[in-house]
Amino acid sequence: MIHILLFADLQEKVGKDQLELEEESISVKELKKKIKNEYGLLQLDQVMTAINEEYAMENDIVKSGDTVAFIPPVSGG
Amino acid sequence: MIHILLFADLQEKVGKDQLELEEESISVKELKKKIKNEYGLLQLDQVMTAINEEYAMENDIVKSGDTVAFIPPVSGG
Amino acid sequence: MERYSRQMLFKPIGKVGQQKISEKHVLILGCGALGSANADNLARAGVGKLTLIDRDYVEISNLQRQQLYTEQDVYNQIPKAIAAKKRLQEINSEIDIEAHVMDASVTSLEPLLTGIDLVMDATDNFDTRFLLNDMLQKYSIPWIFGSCVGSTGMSYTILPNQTPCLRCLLDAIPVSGATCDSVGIISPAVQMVVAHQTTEALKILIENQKSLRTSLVTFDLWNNHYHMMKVDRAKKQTCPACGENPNYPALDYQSTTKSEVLCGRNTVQIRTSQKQNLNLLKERLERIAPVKVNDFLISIEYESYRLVFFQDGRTLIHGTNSIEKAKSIYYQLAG
Amino acid sequence: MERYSRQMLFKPIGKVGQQKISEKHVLILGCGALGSANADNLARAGVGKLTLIDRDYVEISNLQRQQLYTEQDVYNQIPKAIAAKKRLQEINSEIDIEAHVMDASVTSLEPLLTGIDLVMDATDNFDTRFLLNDMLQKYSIPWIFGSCVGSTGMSYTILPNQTPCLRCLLDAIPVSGATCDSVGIISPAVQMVVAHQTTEALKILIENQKSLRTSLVTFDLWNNHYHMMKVDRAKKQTCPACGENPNYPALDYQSTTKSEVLCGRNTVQIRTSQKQNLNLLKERLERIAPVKVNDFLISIEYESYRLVFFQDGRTLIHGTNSIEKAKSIYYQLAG
Repeated sequence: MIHILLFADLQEKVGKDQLELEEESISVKELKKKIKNEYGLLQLDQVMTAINEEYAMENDIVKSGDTVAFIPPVSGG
Repeated sequence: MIHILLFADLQEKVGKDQLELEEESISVKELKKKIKNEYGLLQLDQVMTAINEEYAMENDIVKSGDTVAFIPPVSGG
Repeated sequence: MERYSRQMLFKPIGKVGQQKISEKHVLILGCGALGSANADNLARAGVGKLTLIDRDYVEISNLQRQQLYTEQDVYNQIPKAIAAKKRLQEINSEIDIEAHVMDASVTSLEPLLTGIDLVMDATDNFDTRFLLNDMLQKYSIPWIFGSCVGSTGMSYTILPNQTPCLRCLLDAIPVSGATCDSVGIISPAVQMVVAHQTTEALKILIENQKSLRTSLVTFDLWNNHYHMMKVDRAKKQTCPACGENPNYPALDYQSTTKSEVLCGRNTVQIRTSQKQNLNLLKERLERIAPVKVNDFLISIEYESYRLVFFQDGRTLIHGTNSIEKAKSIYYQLAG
Repeated sequence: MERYSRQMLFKPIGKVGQQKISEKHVLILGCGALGSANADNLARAGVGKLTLIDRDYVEISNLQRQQLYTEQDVYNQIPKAIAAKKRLQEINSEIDIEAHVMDASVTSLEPLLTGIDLVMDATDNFDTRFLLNDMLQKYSIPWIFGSCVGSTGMSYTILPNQTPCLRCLLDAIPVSGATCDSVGIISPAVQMVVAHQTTEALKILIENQKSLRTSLVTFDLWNNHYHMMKVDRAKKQTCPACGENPNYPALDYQSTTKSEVLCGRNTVQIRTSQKQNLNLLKERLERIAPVKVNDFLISIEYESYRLVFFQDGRTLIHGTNSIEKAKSIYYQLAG
């Protein structure tokens, strides 16, 4: 089980602020693709990703038990 | 190993904001007593205690791997 | 409504929420650092009516963190509640603001609670917070606890008959927390508390219960800590304020904090129901000035005052005949 | 120094720290919500000199969250930098404040960086943030990124030649973040960001490096989330701003955002180096007003303006001949 936190406008599109995904092991890239397709989340092309509170690259691997946060940079000020 | 977070004026007295304690299992009451004696922390009589981010009572048991936070109520405003 | 357009664009609020906000009445107890920032936010957000209460006037050492005040308020020694009201009306002339320069007690607060939807805690001591706690349980009014000192602070939302109350969390603890006058404070600690308090206030005002924070937040901005503590377990059936047979101890005459001017002595006596832990108090006060101590009392000179703390909960404040001034000094030092 | 007594009582600052704060010069880029609150804090904290920059004037919809301004500033249409300076001097007449009503560009910013110890990011768009990023890497000046929208926000401290820079974190991302004008904002989101920014600023000003936050903070006050992300891994040797062979792309003429008034058409053209993702932009703009769309462009009517966005990064703003006004509107909508 992968635990996913959604911030800012991702929440609204998905309708909740957290997701659970049944996966043993998946790359950040694949994970994004999967969620993007399922929820029509165009914004996932424009997010930072953290795995267990650490900055992650596209090819990093997310494992069951990990918490992934998708953080869209907001620009207001 | 028990991980301990210190807030507000507890930090200053101890000289750091975190402690590690080698214990398998200990009650909140005993844990406080131990640290109070070791660091002369009178303030520990006046703190809230959280075990793994949940409110704890004096007789609750802390186990190795748990994170304990001692939260002194501050009164400024 | 152009004024609130960005707030209405925020989906959980919207037009319906904004309408509700404009119909609500919030009481803010204390117009110091937390009170200033809370009042500023809520006036800008368009809360229909605000009641402000404070016993003090603006001093130069307030300007570092009390965002409603200017040097002019210091020069003119304006009471905080009055200075706050003036600034807030310049910010928003469309809302109703009532200012009371007074000390909060059972008898002075009670008449002001009629029609209040929410109380913001911006006091600087736990005596008054317990008074608030018991009173608002009795009258079923939600309130939001907030406090700060140094680079730390905390906030917690209390709903009568629902969440654990402040007594559930702290009842066994003889509370005399650290104060801004003993260990100092940086202004962002204030704003961090107020950011949490105001958000909770908006949720309550638009009646969005499900988003309410159910944990107590503590943070330390200097050391980069943020901690949320779930508190459901703390709710006590036997709690004297929110339990099954409440007797609201803080509303009982015996246990309220009493103060009296001692005739001809330029001295005020304050008597709290809690005994003082003199050792701990001594440690705190030593940061401010030299402390004289014996087995029965400790004393300290502070500004033009001399304070003598007795173990039984009595304190003498020499150098003033004003109960308001004496209480200010007392809570500044003893929390 | 009585004014700063509570701040000096805070041990990590003390008298020595206060002295350092009083000798420092901070530039605040933007006097909107983040800029107002940052400037308010830093002026109250006693920073020796503040430079304020903003291109805009105060409007009624700003009052909900921009804490330095009043209704009078709106009626008089005062430029934000000027209105901010006036209020700040009333708060603290002992510090030096310089206000510039101008659009931030390579050429306008460069001369103002002399002697600057720290820059606070209070801009409302990533074009300007990348400009800041590259410029401050080049001149080795620390800065503190901040942004907010809805009930969320983020903050991150950037030290040249040390931490990952904004490009390291975002370079691969074609950034057009959500804006306050598209999804709204509540004022506590502003204060929460500023609480973090100001704390980091104080650490830098007193030269207390070891306490600096090394993670990027994100939060959502409405949904009760707080997230710290460690970013050490993000530092790239090949980064064009902070890597081994920097070429500071944002300082290159080709890549800077250009704007020009189109003669006799009451229209301004803005050209950014980034292509627009029209689908995503459409989704965002639809919250504000009906959007017309075809394969090559999308258009929207907003207030008295009509904006036409082209895929190649060009935008036409019809209804004004003012480059400043056009940029304000553009960044309000497109981030």
